[in-house]
Amino acid sequence: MTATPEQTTATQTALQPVGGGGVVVVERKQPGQSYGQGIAKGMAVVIRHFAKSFTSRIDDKSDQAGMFTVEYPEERMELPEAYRNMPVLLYDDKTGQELCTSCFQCERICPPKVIHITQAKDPNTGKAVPAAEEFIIEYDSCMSCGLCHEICPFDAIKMDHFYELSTHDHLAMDQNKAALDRPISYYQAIAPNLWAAVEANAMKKLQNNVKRRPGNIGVAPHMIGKTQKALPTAAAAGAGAAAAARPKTPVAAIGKNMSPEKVARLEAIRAAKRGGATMPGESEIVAPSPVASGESGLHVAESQAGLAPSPATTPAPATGPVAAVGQSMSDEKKARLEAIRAAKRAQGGGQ
Amino acid sequence: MDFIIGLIFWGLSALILFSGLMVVIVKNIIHAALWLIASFAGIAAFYFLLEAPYIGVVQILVYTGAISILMLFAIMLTRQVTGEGTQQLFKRWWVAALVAFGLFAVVIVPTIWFPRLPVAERGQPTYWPQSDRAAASATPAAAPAAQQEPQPEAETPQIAGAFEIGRSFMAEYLLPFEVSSLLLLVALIGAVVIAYEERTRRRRILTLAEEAELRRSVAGLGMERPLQASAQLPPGKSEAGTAERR
Amino acid sequence: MRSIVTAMPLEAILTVAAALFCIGLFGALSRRNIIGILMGVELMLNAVNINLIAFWRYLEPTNTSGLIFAIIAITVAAAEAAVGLAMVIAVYRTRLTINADEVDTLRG
Amino acid sequence: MRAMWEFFFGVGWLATLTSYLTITTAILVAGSLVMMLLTWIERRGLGYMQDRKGPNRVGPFGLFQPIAEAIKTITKEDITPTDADRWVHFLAPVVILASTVAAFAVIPWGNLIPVDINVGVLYIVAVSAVHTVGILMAGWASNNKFALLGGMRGVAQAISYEIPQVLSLVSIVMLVGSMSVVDVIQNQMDPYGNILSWHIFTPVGLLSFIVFWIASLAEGERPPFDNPEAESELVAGYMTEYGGMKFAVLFLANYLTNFAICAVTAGVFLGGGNGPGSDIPILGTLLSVFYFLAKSLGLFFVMVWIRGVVPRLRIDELMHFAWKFLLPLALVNIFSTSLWIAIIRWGAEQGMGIAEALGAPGSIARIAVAWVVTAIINVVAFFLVARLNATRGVTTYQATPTAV
Repeated sequence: MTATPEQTTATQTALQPVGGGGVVVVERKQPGQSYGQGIAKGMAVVIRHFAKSFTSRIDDKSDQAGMFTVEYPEERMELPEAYRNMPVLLYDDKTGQELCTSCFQCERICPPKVIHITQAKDPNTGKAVPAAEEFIIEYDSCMSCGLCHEICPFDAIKMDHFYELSTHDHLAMDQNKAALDRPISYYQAIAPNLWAAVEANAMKKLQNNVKRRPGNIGVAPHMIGKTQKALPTAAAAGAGAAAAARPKTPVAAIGKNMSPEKVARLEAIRAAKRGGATMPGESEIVAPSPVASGESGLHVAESQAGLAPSPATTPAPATGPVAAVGQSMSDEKKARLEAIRAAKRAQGGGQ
Repeated sequence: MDFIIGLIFWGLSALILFSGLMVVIVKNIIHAALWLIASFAGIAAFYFLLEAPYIGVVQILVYTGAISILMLFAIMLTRQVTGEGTQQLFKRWWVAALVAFGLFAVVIVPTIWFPRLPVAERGQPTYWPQSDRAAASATPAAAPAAQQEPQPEAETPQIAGAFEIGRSFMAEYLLPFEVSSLLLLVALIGAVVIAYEERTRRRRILTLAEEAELRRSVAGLGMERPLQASAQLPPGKSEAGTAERR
Repeated sequence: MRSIVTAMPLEAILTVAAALFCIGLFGALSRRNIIGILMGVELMLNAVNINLIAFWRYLEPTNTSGLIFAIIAITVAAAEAAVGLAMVIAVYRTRLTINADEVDTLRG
Repeated sequence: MRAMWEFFFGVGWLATLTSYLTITTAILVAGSLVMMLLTWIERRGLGYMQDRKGPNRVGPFGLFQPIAEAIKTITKEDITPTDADRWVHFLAPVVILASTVAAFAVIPWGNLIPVDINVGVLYIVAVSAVHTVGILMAGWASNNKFALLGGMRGVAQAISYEIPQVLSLVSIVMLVGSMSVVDVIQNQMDPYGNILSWHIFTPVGLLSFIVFWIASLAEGERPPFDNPEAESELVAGYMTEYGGMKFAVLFLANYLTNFAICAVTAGVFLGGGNGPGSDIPILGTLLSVFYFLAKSLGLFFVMVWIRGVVPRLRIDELMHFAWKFLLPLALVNIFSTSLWIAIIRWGAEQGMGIAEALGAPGSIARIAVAWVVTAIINVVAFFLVARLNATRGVTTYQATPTAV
């Protein structure tokens, strides 16, 4: 087939062109002479695997041999904490209070648009309150991307570990709020480290929202009967992180079991709010600043989310708003932040 | 026992003759080859029935397993598979039929009506007794069946089998054995030589360079594609198959 | 010991073999396809072999001559088939046909 | 069996017929059961070799999995392609299965011998060679290019590997002096129950075993010689257009062939049902069946083991292996077998006056000399043939730059 077969010798280097036709010669080194050692080696390896499969299991990922089968219905693999399958809503164990404030961020970010929220309204005033009347997720179309869980500013929506969802009935996979509600203790059990981080960062954000829910609004439906009983006891005992958000008066909320630093943090936050309440007039003037008004609502939400979950770094109000703003920030951004903070202070004081 | 043997005999005869008939009259040549295999298998069973198991096994090994496969391969290599639309028999096939039938008639008459063979009556041992063999071979015509004594079963000599065949191939039939092995060797070499196709004439896949060279020469000579190969090639597709191992 | 010798007359086997031979003859004479002709020849050879084995069994079962004759016939048939089919392939390569009546020139 | 029937019924031909039919049925039933066991062994064994469990759900240890699959296959629709040759397509699995089952006529199950014909070894090879016809029928009748390619490959492979297979058996037949399977097994019977009397423990028998085993793997289309049904290239080869019961029949024939190969190898090289206590009147028969099955299934496990190790050969490598490696080894083995026989058995009258110096035929000194001589010849032949076959140095491939 080749035009010049004699040209290929052992001394030629690889990819040397032959003749003028652009034909190259590829050389492949043969392995050394073998009289069946290769196959013997292979058979030894295989029989070792065969024997080890009876005696040992692959537990470590670096194990070379041993049984790796997990016989599913009887045994299950240990799921990693960050495993995510389908989103669920969290509520407080003691009070039944849901963490969702119906901020619609999850509904907005959901790529397949399977989240549908109805905001609750105060039956007396007809005003919207920060709680969900109904919360529906179409599980059959959910792609488990976890964006809702990432975006939720109140850690109200979390990814469940439950994965045995197969059914013949697609419509039955639309989950309403009653089906989605899970107690915090459940999530704490499946993801203790993640929940610890949440607790450390963001629990206090609920306080204001929960305060604004009248009656049974925002309470997990199956907990409604128990709520009235649970409320006073929770208020009295003040046990648990979530319970801190519950009571009517801020002072009573500081429980006995709380760590000192947490108490200190709560005190600082409350002080800040009280401080904000003293100057409502000023905030009203600052809030509609021309820079801030040009931005979209989403942008504001992002800056809020970025600042709010880090209360430890939030400076006390006595040092003044300017100190909190980083030095590397541009003037324009500083101004915007100032405006937002002022607005928040005004809002908090108004309650 | 005789009944079963008769049954098997007639069944096998029917199989052999019917499939033999199908071999010559069926249109599709592949079907003809398959009928031929059936016929060969029936004949092998016939040999078993005739208590020649070695010949039967050789029949299976050589005819059913090798020659028929060779025929199937030859048919597939020559691409004359289905006989649809073409005439499979000569126009004057009835002459052949007449000749064949005439021969059958000529052969069958003496076979049936004038049995002159030294075969015993039904139900009696039918070999020639050892003592009579010399006399029989000396005067083959004078070996009337009636003279034979019915032999007791205990004295029935062993029917020659594979062991005896091996013995006689190494002794009195050594020359035929060597000649047939020589014949096989010659046939092997002859078949290879006849069916061998020279490498240069084989349809081959060209490299791009060779193809370009070819195109240049064709353009220079002003003639159209002298090689069949280049016409078969989609341009640029040739290099994958050209890696030849040496 | 019962066997085919006691159950069947020799003439029956000879008749079957003769019929098979004639069928093979008809095929060899009437087929256009060269491979078909070869098949007919194989049938004829097999009919002859049946005859040889039948005669051996009925007349000389202790002697091996009949068996040896049959084996050599099979050998010859195998050689014939191999060479014949090789020729068929060679003919097909030059003529692109394997019909016997179309291969009518001696020039290769 | 026949005597029993004659006792009860007294009718000669009926007794014969019934006894043969009974034996045939027993063989068929046992064969199917063994086939089920084989699929289970293959899947579980292969599973454990690959660090996983095989089928283990249906029944204890998944033993009933083959039954579940048989039910599944039977209930499937029986499909014949529109352009297929209906009758040939239908008959191909029948031919393949028939040729395989016919081989079981002479395979002894321990001391239980269905039929002892004096050309048994050759018969097994010849009859299992017929399944190539079935493969070609299946491949051609399916009217599918994959099927035809698979069929052609299967036939070419089977015909090529038949030759070293038969030639390796020739050595054993020479050693035994008979082609009867029973005689072959008897020849390995040692009065002291010594397993060293098996053929595999002689140099001649060992080389013969290697050649026969490899050639049989190719005959039975076992990996690494499963080119006729290579999944990655030919869908399922000649089985592509088969479904339902026809596929089940092909599958059954495949595993029966494998079992026949294992049984023949066990009988010819590993002493069949021979073992400690196999000559006790009644218990010995059971023991011999046990030994036979243990040896055969052990050999089948080796098949599975090889499947777990060796990747499939390319088709030209396959042919080279048969013609350039196995065939010379088998021929050399025939030569050394004749030397073995000459040294051990022959005396002055056969022209081996030298051997008389070593003692009487069959003496220890003669056996030792024969052992050494044949071992040297066979080992040298093995290394020489392997060396001649090896591709040494640098292999060059040519390609255009676009391909590189």
